Amino acid sequence: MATNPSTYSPSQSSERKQLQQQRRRLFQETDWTRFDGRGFQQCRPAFLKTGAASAASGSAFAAFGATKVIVSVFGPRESKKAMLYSSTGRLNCNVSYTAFSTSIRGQSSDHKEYSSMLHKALEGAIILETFPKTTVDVFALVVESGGGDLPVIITCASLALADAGIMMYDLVSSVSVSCFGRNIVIDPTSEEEACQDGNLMITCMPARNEVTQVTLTGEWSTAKINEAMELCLDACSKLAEIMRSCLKEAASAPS
Amino acid sequence: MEYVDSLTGFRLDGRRPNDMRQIRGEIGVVAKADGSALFEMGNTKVIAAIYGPREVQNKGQQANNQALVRCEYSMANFSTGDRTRRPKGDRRSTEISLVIRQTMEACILTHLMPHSQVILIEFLVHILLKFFMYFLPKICFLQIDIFVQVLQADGGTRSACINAATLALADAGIPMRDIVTSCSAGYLSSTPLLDLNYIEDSAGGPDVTVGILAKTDKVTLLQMDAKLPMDIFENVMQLAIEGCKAIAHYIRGVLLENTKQLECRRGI
Amino acid sequence: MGEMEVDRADGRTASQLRPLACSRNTLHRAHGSARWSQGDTIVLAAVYGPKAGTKKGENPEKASIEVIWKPKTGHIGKLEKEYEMVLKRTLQSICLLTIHPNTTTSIIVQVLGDDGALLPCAINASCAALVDAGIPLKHLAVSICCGLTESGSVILDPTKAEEQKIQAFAYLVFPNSPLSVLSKGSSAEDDEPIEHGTITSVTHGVMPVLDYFNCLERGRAASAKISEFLRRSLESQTK
Amino acid sequence: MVGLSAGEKHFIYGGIAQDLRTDGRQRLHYRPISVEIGVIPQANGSSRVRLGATDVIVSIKAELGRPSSLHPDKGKVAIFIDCSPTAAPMFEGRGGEELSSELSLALQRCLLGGRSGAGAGIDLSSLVIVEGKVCWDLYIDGLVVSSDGNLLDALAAAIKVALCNTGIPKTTVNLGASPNDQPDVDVSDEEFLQFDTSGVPVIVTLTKVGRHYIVDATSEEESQMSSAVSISVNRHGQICGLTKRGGAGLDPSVILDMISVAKHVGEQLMSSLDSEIAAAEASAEDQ
Amino acid sequence: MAAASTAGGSGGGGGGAGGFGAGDMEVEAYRRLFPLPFYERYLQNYVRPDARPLHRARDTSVALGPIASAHGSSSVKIGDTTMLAAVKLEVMTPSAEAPDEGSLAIEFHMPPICSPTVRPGRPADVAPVISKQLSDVITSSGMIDLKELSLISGKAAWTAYLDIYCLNSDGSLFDAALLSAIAAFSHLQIPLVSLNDDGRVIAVSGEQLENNSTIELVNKEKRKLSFQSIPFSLTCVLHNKYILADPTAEEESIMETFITVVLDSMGRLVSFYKPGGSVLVHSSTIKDCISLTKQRMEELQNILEDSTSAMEE
Repeated sequence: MATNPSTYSPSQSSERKQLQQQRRRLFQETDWTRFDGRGFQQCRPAFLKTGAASAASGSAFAAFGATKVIVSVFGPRESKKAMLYSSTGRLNCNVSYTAFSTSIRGQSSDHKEYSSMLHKALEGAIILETFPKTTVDVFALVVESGGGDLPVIITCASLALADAGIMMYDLVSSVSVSCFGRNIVIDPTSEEEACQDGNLMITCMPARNEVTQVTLTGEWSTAKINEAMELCLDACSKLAEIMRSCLKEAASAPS
Repeated sequence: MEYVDSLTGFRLDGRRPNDMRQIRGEIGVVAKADGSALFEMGNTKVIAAIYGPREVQNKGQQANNQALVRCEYSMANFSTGDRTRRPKGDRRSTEISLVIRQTMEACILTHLMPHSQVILIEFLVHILLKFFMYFLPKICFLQIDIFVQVLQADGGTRSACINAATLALADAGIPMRDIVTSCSAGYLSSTPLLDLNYIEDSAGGPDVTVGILAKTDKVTLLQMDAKLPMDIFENVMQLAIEGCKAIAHYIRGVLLENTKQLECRRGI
Repeated sequence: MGEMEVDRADGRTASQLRPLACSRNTLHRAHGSARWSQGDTIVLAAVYGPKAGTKKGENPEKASIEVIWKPKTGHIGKLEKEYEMVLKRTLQSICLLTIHPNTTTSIIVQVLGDDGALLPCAINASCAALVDAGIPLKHLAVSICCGLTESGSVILDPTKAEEQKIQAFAYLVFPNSPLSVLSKGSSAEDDEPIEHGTITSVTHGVMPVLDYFNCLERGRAASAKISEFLRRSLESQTK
Repeated sequence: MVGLSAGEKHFIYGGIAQDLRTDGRQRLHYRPISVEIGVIPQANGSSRVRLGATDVIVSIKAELGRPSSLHPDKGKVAIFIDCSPTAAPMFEGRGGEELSSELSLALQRCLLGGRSGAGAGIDLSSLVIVEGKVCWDLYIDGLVVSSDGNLLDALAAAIKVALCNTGIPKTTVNLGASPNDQPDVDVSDEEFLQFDTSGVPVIVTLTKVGRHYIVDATSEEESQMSSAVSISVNRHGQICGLTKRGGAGLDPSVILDMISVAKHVGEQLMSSLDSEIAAAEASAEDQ
Repeated sequence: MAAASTAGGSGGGGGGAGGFGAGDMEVEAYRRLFPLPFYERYLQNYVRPDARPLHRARDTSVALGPIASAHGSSSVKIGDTTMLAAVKLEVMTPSAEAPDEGSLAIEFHMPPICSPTVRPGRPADVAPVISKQLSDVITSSGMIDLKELSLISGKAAWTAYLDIYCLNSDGSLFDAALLSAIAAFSHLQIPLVSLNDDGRVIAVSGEQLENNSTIELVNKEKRKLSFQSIPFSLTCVLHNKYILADPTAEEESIMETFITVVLDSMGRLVSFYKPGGSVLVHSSTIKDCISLTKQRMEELQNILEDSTSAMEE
């Protein structure tokens, strides 16, 4: 194999940089159309399916536009390390990317930041008291990354947990918005994420009207936060409806 | 490079060959620790914190009939001129951790606290068998953790860490045989030099680090990583021992001052 | 094609093996050890165990076998992982695993020299080391490498240079069992005697199916020689 | 880490409910903050901030680097936080890594703005020397020396103070003959440029204990929290970042409420920091 | 064939289970506790618990192009075993020894989602072994002519990175991985490239071609790989005299002897892999396995053809 470092990937060139700068300029304007033809407040088509991997206790597959995620849930099972006794169960999360998930190859493997974010987003929704001394493992694999990865991972993981029969207070759904100048754009793609001015991600339990996780980057005024949060919460509850119908469908289907 | 000016006999930083850098010790810098101290030798600045004696955390490590002493040495990212990315866990840190641990272990009266007997009262409530009360003597082994953190490294971190650890152990009230102090000396430009700084240390000449038990005048630590004729080595080592004694004198002063303040606060 | 026609760099005939050497109990700390060499391919195997307990995921009702491969230089890679796996499965099939349930036996294989046929050499060394450690075995196993040249003839025990030149080769492991502890009954079910069976086969390179059978046959014939050598060297050292 | 008896827990809850915490503070009061600057001489800027028994040191080093291809007109900033085992024995070995990376991430989120660079607390374009070629890489290293809760606020304050103290060396550029060459940069030893820190936000963490939320929680109080929201506020009252810790869910209206409280508290914190910085600078000049 | 005589040939488990009639215990419990006797009861009737005859492989499906961002991709299902493979091409300078050849880099991954036994941070033991076997089989079978991956002799050549992810593991991993690798390579569409002014190779999009007809393409003809011979594999587990083709994970764990045969489309043997296991494998068994693989090869060829035609429609 050639070990010469003079490598390049065919799609990465100076043109692309220019394109990105153009886009950034474009995003600053008040009126533009999104590249996939969506409106600002329109989410990508969501496809959800449970039971993607039979080896797991529960699993789910989610495809939001180009973002494709598989989550498997194992357990409740024996805790890996002989940890101290715990009257509540433990949750263990891991997020990894495939080698071909992003445009530049080889940036794969474990994603520590997302693993801990996933943990924080889910732990408030799971009734840990129902499986004392044991661990539930939630493993996510991002097959293709097309923007808004973390919200898709969280949504998919909550569906997989439901599929595995883990007790939860409510389904967890998650949506993010990007902010460009004065515009707020829901469910951004990775192209949009690359030039966003700010991002707000909300993870919530819609039926309980509780936010389990929220992150915000960039500079926001309170009014804009208000607007963005409302948008996210609305989308979250709609997403939860889709999740619910997906679960109902799986339950009613002949096994 | 000339490390000692041939005319004046002064070193690069203006010291004479057997001058030590300015030293400063401060007790109680980490509020949450059981004992802590800051020690400065010139620009070298380290913090030591003691946690314990407490129950052994890792049962596999417990030693019989004596307390377990552990030590971890870490360097802050900003402690050296160039940024280091790995603050701990590399070979050098592991080696220094071991050196400090062995040195401090020698002066701590570990046999005085092999284990303590804790009477645990456990209530076992059982619906069918009503009440049971157990009195279980439980042996719990003890460990003492010494954590040293280098804030600035300018040569002689090993010695500074040991001095800081001594102060911190005293602050934590751990019974010790004696106070251990440490100082280094080198041999550059045909002159024995006391308390090398970073530039002198990285000159690659011999560097003798000595640790002594001050009262009994016993050497507990002696390290050198170069070749040196026997008679010169003795001179250099003697110089380092003198340095140790000076530090011991200072440390004793700091401890006395600290005790006086404690007395004051308690109103004795 | 006659075997004399093949030209080998070291002047061997096609079915001639390199000189074999085996010494046992070469390490003092190990429970059993052996050094096996075939020409310049030299492997040192050490056996530790049986130690109490098995790793998680292993069947506690049986003894567990663990193989650790130490290459001559550098770190362990995919090739070494494959060797470990093949070696482990091969040794599992010759050990009487039910005698020491819930124990682990570790075999550490240190490569001292690699001049072709490395895996067979390691298998032979491990087998001798297991005997040295007194681990109960069903029977001995002997391993051989058969190479297939471009012209379609079979050469045995190729050197590294030959391995790189030839079209394909097979690592084969055969049982050595005329004096096996297995009762005759179990092999009576089948028509062929047990020593005609194959324990392990790993091949590299493309070959016609018929040539594979040819390799099997030639390997089996040669394995008798290695068996004989192994038995002799074991007997001489037990006396 | 913090083992509390039922009585102690009750005491903490009760105190917070009655707006009189165990150390005598009210719910929205910070502990006394003490600031030192220039504690690390070999760094370009450094500070030590003590918030009660929480003690952090931040050092800032500037090194020459290359701007990223995506943002040729901006310098780079990297934030690393290290939790020293002196602060707590559980940070021993690799035990502090999880918290360290969590703190680093939260600070990056609050200080560096969005992906496009908008809303960054640190003006990255002032770090560029030659566009697309040379820029300053700012390494912000934080060390937690002693920990008694509210590390994030203390670290953010320390970074703000350290940035005020940071001098970036003046540079003179000799452009190479062809535009593709890497230009020569002379770094001055004497002249330093002061850094514009007006946009650097502070972080206010609101910790929910029982039904109320408090600022600047001690580690005892943190052990009883159900969730905590860290909000970064800048001088213009804009929100620059937000992260949530703790599993329990929060009603969206509570979050909005917290944001407005944080804005108010952040203002006070910022002014008290400003006066502390001024005092520290004055005392540094005296010496 | 006297089915009864074979039941006694099993290990100790067979004797222990003798006391339990099928009616004494729930079927699932019996299956968990005494897996070998459970299987033997089925085997006596030449059928498996999933209703397959012994020599039949599970339902196999191949879908091409599931990963839009890759140059070639496929997903393969053999029963419940699911593989996802994607090929990405990158331009590299070829090595000095082979200036007009490209290179292949094949990696097999078992992410923690695929099986309860794989934990994050610690790769499965078998993953590197299967990785190695796949590279060996694909390189030695000569399926891909590395010269077809060359762009400019000595200057530029493609490196094909094939990453195979096991999404669900239920036995016969190697077979599924090899099939997905072949499918991904057959779906591979090599992008058009041209030389820019600096002499560097750059990608050309269809749009640019229309606008600018002066672009000189380096690889106008070489858009698809032509396969010399395609390797196909079949794994069988052996138990006494029974040969079970295409085992599930359960079968692989109960029966210890397994054989993987790889044949190429010209009928030559690419690999005969039998790591350890029972000794009683004779030439007749070997011949049986090889002929089963031949049958399987025909099935797989049809499945591959169907998937390609489904893609084209």
